[in-house]
Amino acid sequence: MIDLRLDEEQQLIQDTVTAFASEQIRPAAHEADETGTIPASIIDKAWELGLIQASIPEEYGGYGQSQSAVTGTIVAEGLAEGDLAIALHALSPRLVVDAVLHLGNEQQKKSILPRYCGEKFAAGSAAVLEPRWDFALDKLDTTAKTDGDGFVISGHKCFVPLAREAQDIIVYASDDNGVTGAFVVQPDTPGVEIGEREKNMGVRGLETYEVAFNDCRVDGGARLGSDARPLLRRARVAQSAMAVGVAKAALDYSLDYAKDREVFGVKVAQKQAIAFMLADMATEIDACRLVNWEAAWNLDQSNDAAREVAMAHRYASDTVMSVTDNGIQVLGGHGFIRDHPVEMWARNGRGFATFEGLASV
Amino acid sequence: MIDLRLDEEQQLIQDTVTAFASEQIRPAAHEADETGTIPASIIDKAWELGLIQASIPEEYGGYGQSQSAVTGTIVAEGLAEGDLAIALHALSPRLVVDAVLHLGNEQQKKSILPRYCGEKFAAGSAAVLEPRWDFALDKLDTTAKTDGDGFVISGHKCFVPLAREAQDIIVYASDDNGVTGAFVVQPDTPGVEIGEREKNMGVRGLETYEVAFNDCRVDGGARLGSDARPLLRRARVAQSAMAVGVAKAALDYSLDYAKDREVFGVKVAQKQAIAFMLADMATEIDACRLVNWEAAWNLDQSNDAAREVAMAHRYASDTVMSVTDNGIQVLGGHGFIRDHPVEMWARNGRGFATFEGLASV
Amino acid sequence: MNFNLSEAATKRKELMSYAAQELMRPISRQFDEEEHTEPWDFFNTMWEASKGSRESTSITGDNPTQEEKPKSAAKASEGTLIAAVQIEELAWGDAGLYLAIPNPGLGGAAVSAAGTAEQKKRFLGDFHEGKPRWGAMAITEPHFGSDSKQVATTARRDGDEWVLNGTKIFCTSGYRALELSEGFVIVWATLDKSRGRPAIKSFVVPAGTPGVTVSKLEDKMGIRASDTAQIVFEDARIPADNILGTEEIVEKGRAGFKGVMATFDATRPIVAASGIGVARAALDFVKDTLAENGIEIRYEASRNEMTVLESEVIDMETQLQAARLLTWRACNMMDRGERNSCEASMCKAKAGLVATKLTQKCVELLGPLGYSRKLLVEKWMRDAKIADIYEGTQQINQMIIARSILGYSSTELN
Amino acid sequence: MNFNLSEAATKRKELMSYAAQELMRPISRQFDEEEHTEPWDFFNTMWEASKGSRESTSITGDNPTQEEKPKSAAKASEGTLIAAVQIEELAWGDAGLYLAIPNPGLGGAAVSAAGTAEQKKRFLGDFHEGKPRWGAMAITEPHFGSDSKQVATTARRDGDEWVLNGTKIFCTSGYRALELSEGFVIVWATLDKSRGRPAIKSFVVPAGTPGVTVSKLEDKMGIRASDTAQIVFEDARIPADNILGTEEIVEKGRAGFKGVMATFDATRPIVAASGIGVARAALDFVKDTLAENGIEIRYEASRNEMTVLESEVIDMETQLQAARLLTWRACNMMDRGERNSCEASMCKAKAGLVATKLTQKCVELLGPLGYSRKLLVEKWMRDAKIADIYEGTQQINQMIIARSILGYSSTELN
Repeated sequence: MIDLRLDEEQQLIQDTVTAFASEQIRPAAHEADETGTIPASIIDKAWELGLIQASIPEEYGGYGQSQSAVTGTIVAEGLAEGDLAIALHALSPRLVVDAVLHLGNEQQKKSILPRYCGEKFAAGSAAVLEPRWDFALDKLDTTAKTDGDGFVISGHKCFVPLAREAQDIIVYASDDNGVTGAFVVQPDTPGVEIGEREKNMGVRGLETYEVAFNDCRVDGGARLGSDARPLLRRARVAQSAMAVGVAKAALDYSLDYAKDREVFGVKVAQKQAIAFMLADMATEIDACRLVNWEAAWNLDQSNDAAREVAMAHRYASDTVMSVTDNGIQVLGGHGFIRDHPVEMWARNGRGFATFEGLASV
Repeated sequence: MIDLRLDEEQQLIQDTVTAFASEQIRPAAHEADETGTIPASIIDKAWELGLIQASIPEEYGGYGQSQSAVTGTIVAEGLAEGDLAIALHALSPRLVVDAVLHLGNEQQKKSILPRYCGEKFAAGSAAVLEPRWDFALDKLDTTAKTDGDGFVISGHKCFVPLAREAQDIIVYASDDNGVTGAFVVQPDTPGVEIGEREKNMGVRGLETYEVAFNDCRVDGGARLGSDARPLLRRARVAQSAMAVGVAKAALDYSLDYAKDREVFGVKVAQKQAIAFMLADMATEIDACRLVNWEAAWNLDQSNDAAREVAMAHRYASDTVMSVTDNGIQVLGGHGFIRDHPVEMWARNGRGFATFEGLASV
Repeated sequence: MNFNLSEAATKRKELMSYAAQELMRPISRQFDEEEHTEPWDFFNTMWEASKGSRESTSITGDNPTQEEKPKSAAKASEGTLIAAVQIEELAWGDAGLYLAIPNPGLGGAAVSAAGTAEQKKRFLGDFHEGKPRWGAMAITEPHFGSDSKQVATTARRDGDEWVLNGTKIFCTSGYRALELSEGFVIVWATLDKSRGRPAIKSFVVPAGTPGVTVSKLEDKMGIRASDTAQIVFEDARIPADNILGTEEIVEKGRAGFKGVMATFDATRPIVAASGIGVARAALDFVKDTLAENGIEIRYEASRNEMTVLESEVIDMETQLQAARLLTWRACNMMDRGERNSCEASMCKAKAGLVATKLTQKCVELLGPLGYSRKLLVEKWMRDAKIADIYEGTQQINQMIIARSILGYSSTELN
Repeated sequence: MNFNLSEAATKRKELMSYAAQELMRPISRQFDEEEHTEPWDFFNTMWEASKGSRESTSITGDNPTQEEKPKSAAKASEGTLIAAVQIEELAWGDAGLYLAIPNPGLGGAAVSAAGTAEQKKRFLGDFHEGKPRWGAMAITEPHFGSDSKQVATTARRDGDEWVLNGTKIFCTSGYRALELSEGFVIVWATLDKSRGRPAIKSFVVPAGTPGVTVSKLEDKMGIRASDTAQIVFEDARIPADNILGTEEIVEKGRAGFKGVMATFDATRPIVAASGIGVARAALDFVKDTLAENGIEIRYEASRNEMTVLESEVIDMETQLQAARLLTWRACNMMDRGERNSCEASMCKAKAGLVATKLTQKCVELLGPLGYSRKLLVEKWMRDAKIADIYEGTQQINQMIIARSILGYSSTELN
C-alpha cells in the first residue's frame, strides 16, 4: 500500500542528521567555502554519528544495520542541507564502502571494509569524471586493460575528492570489452599521479584533485564485480538527495529573509511575486524528494531503476539550480553578497548537473 | 544605423490593417470558429484593401508597390490579431503570388499573376504538410518525378487551405534529386483528389483539406525555380508574425478583463501574480516581434536567413502558446468558456508549431 | 515507505481502467463534438455498476471525506488514495465523461463532510436506487470566481423554510442534477452579507424545487461531455432542515466557513488526479507512437546524443510522476486524518500546470496528427486546462501554499 | 527599419572589442580571484584612452542622458545605442573590470541629467584631467533595496552648507571614488522624511569630505573587480550648491523624484547591455568549443533529429538576440528623446533573466570544464546574476512594465 512517509527508524536518523547539520555543519559552511578548509573536528564528530559504519556488516567491523538506499538519501539530504562540501567530505568513505558492499567478493570485503570501521574518520574516494566538456558515463576515456592476472589503468580523472588522504580510490574505467568497471586503487600505487588541488566554482571546501593514471598496474583482485554502472546510479541518487538538501537550505533561508525584510511598507514575503515564488520552490523541492525516494526505493527492491534514477537526477539537478537562483532573487542585492549563503548554494547547486560518483547511498 | 521603427508607409499599412481587423474581422471571429464558415463579405472587403495586388508589378495587373517581407509581417500580424482563420483565408492568394514572384520565370508570372489582380477575391493555396506525426520539411514523402518534359506528382498532403476554390495550389514535393521543389497545380488537374474538409483543434473557420496526388501529371512549366525552401522560410516569417498577432490579441483581451474584474476587493490586475504575468506576456510579444522583424529584414536584404527564420519561428510558436495559455489563466474559469475568445486563441496558437507554408509575406 | 499500490487499489484501478477503455474511449470523440447531448447508455451502465457499490461513489471524491476518521480505523485507511487512483484511470478514459458520471459528486462530498447523520441518510441513503441521479455543488457567481466569501446569493429564513435568491454559474452537472434527474444541488448562500464568511452556509436544493431554473449551459474549451450550468434562484423555497451544519453564524472553527473550505482538502487531490489522468492519456499515446516507430527513449544518453524528442518525453514522464507522487502524498495524509491543506494545494497546483503544459507539448510532438480532431490528443489538451482552473486556480493554490509555509493569514497574504 | 550598426557604432564596437580582448580578458581571472585589489595598469590605460574623448565616457552610461536632447539634434542621435553596443563588448571582456573603469559613472549620469550647466562644468568639466578618477552613485541603504522612497539619510541645511548623515550600501566604485581618487559620489538624501519622495534630493559629495568613511567593501558572488562600498556619513558637510536640482520640495514633475527616477530610463538599457555582453561571452565560448569539436548547429533540423545540445544553443542564441533587440529599441527611443520607461524595464527584465539562465546553462553544457575555475565560464555565471538585480530587480521592472501597460499608478499596483 502506498505510503510516502519515513518509517520510525528513518525518522530517527533524519532527526539526528538534520540536528547535526544545523548545529555543527552550517556554522562552519561559510568559512569552509572562503578558506577551502574543513575543520577536522567536524569530520570527526560526523564520523562519531556512525553513518558509515552502520551499513557495514558486523563481521567486517561495522554495526551491521540494514543498508537502504532510501535511508541513504535521508542522510545525504540532511547533511547537505548543512553544507555540501562538508557533507561530501564526511560521506566520502561511502564511495568505497558502498562499492565494495555491492560488488565486492568476500575477499575484497574482508580486506577493505575494516579500514572504514575504525575509531577515526577514514577518507574514501572515487575517480569518475574526466576533464572534457562532453564527459559522458558511457564513454570513459580511462581504460583498464587486462594484463596477465591484473589490469593496467590509463587515463586522466578530475574532481577526485580527497585523493591524497583517501584509503582507497574507486577508479571507473572501461575494460577490454568497453564495459565500465570499478577498480580499487590505493593513492600510493605506482603510476597514480595526483595533481594540484582543483579550483572550482563551488564546493570550495572540498579537496578535489586531477589524478592521472599512467599505466597504473593493479592485480586482478582490484576489480569489483563486472558492470559498475549500478554504483553510478546509486551515486546519482545520493547526489540528487544532496541537491534537494541544498535547495531546502536556500528555501528556508530566503523564506526567513522575506518574512523579516520590509518593502513598500509590508514584508517582502507579503508580495505575491515573492510569496508565490517561495510556494513554487517548496512544491518543487517536495516533488523532487518524492521522485528521488521512488528511485532509491526501487534500488532497495533491487530493481535496476535506470529510468527512475535518470529522471530523479535530471529533475533534482534542474530544480536545485532554479531554487537557489530564486533564493538569490528573493534577497535581491543582498543575495549577491557572500555574507549571505544563498549565492554559495547557487554555486554549489550548479555542480549537480556535472557531478558523477561523488557520493553514494 | 539601427532603427527598429516602421517607416511611414509601413505605419500607414499597419494602421489600415489593424483598423480593418478590429472593425471587420474580430466581430466575425467567434461565429467563424463555431460554424466553420467565414462570411464572403469580409473576404471581399479584405480584398478591396489591395493587400495582395499591391505587391504584384503593374505589367501583370498589380499596383507594383515594393514587396517587402517586413511589410508582409505587419499585414500578417495585423490581420491575425483580428482572427487567424480569416487572416489565413484572406491572405491565401499570397501563397501563389509570392511563390511566383520569387521563383517564377517571366512566362509563369505572365500566365499566373493576372488571376490575382481581378475585381474579386481569388483564392490561392499551398500543399506542404503531410499527415504524419514526424512530418519534417526536409523529408517530404510527396515526390515529383521527371516524366518526359513534365513531372508526375505522387503523395498525400494535409492542411491544404481552400483546396476546392483555389485558382492554383503550390505543391511542395521532392524531386528526382531529393530537392524540395514547388509546383503550380490547378485543383482540377487529373490525379488531384481533394478529400473531405478537415476538422482540426483550431482555425476552424478556415477550410482545409487532405489532398491526394495520384500520379498527377503536370508539364515542365509547372515547376517554380529550383530549390523551393526559400519560400518555406518566407512562410515561416509570415506565420510567426501571425503568431505574434494572436498573442497580442490574447494579451489585450486578458489585460482589459483583469482591469475590469474584481477579486479580494481589488482589480485582478492589481495582484502582482497577474500583473507580472501580463508584463511578461507584453515583453515576450515585443521581443518575438523584433526577432521576427529581423528575420524578415534579412530576407529583404536577400540573405538566406535560414538561421534567423528558424529562430524566429521557434520563438514565436512557443510564445504564442504560453501567452494565450496565460491569457486563459488570467480569466480563470471564464477563460475556459467559449463566450470569451481566449481559449480559441490558445487552440489557434497551438497550431503554429505545426503549420508550414500556410501563409507568406 | 512503499511505492506499490495495495491489492485493493490495484483491483479498483483495473476495474476503472476497463471502464475507461471499453465504455469511455469509444464515445469520447462523439460527446466532445456533440456538446450538450446525453450519453444515456454510458450513464445507465455506470449507474447499474454503481448500485450498492460504495467505492464507486469514491470516483467523485465524496468518499474521501466519508473516510476521514482520524485514527479511528485501526487498519490504515486508503479511501482517498484509491479514489485518486480510480479517477486517474477514468480521466485517462475521458475527463468530461468522468465528470458526467451519475453520482452524488461534489454535492455528495459536502453532505458527507458537513451533513448530519439524518441528512446523509435523507440525501445520500437511497441515492443509488432507481434511475441515474446527480448531485452538484453551486458556489461561483457571475461577479466572483476565486474569492468565495463574495457569495451574494441570499438565504432568508421564513417559517420552516429557507428562501433562496441569486444566480450561480459554473455548476458542474447542475443541469443533470436538477432537470435530468431527481438529484440535488448544494448551494452556497449567505444569511447576512454584512457578516462575511461566517454567514455563508450551504443548502441542499432538490430537483423540482419551484423557483429554480437552469438558465444557461456553458460552451466550453474542453470537458464538453460534462454540463456546466448557470442556475437562477427566485424565491426558491426549501425545508429548514436542508441547511448543512448549524444556522448560527459561528466566527471560528470547522463548523463555520473553514469547515466548508475544508472539503477542498479532499477534492483538490481528486482534481489533481483527474488532470494527471488526462496528461497520462496524451503521454501514453505519444510513447505508443514512438514505440510503433521503433524509437526507444535512451534515459541515460548524454546531452550530445539525446534528441529533443527523447528529452521532452523524459521531462514529461518526470513531471507527471512528480505530480502523481505529490497527489498520493496528500491522499495519504487525508486517509490518516492529518490536515493536508498545503499538500493538497501543492499537488493541485503542480498537476494543473503539468496537465496543461504536457498535453500542449504532446499536440506539438505529433505534428499534423496532433492538431487534427481525427485523434484525441488535441481533445486532451482542451480537457486538461480545466485542471489548472477549477477547485482553485494555480494562483489560488500558490497562495494557500505560501500562507502555509510562511505562516500567514489571509489578511497577511492575499 | 534597419538592423545594421552605423559606421560610427561599428567603429566604437571594434575599439571596445579590442580593449575587451587585449586589456580585460588577460587579467579577468586574476582580479576575480584577488578580490579588493586594484588593476592599476588597466585603470591607467583606460584613463589615458579616455582623455579628451567624450564618447568614451558613454561606456558608463552617463553619455545617454547627456545625449537626451529631444528633437534638438537635426540628425538622429545614437548616443545611447552606441553606449549599449560598447558596453556589450566591454562586459563581454569582463563585467567587473568594465564597472571598475575610471570615469564619472552613474554619478556622472545623475549630474548630466539633473545638474545645472555650472555643476556639469564643475564636476565633469575637467574630470578627465590628471590621475584616474571615479564618480559613483549612492542610493541604497541597509534597511531598503528597491523601495528608494525609504531613503533615511538626511541632508540638513546649515548656512551655506548641507550636512549629511546616514549610511549607504551597494555603492559601485564608491571606494575608488572617495578613497582611491579625487572623485565624487552622488548621495540620495531626504530634506524631510515626513514629506516622502518629493523631499529626496541628490547631492554631490567630493572625495576628501570630512565625515565620510568607506566602512566596508562587500565580498560578492561575481563582478569582484568592481568595488561595492558601504559608506557612512557623519555630519558630512558639502557646499550648498552641491545639490542637484532645486532644493524646494516639488510634489510633481521631472524636477522632483520622478526626475531622479528618470535616469533609470537611461541606465537600465545600459545594464541590460552589460548582461547581454556577459551572456554572449559564455555563449561564444560554447559555440567555439562545439566548432572545434566539429559539431555544427542544424538550425532547421527536426525535433526527432536535433540533439538537446543543438536545441539549447539555438534557444540561447534566440533569447540573447531577443534581449539585445529589446535593448536597442529602448536606446533608439532614448536617442529620439521619447519616454522609454516601459521599454527600458522590458529590456532590463529580459536581459537580466537571459543573462542569468544562459550562463547557468553554459556552465552545465561544458561539464567538468564549465564548473572549473580554469576557464572563465563559471565566472561569467557569477558575473551575470547581478544584471537581474541592480538598477531594479526583475520584479521591480515587471512592476514598472505592468504599471505602464495597465495605466496604473504606484498606489494602484505595488
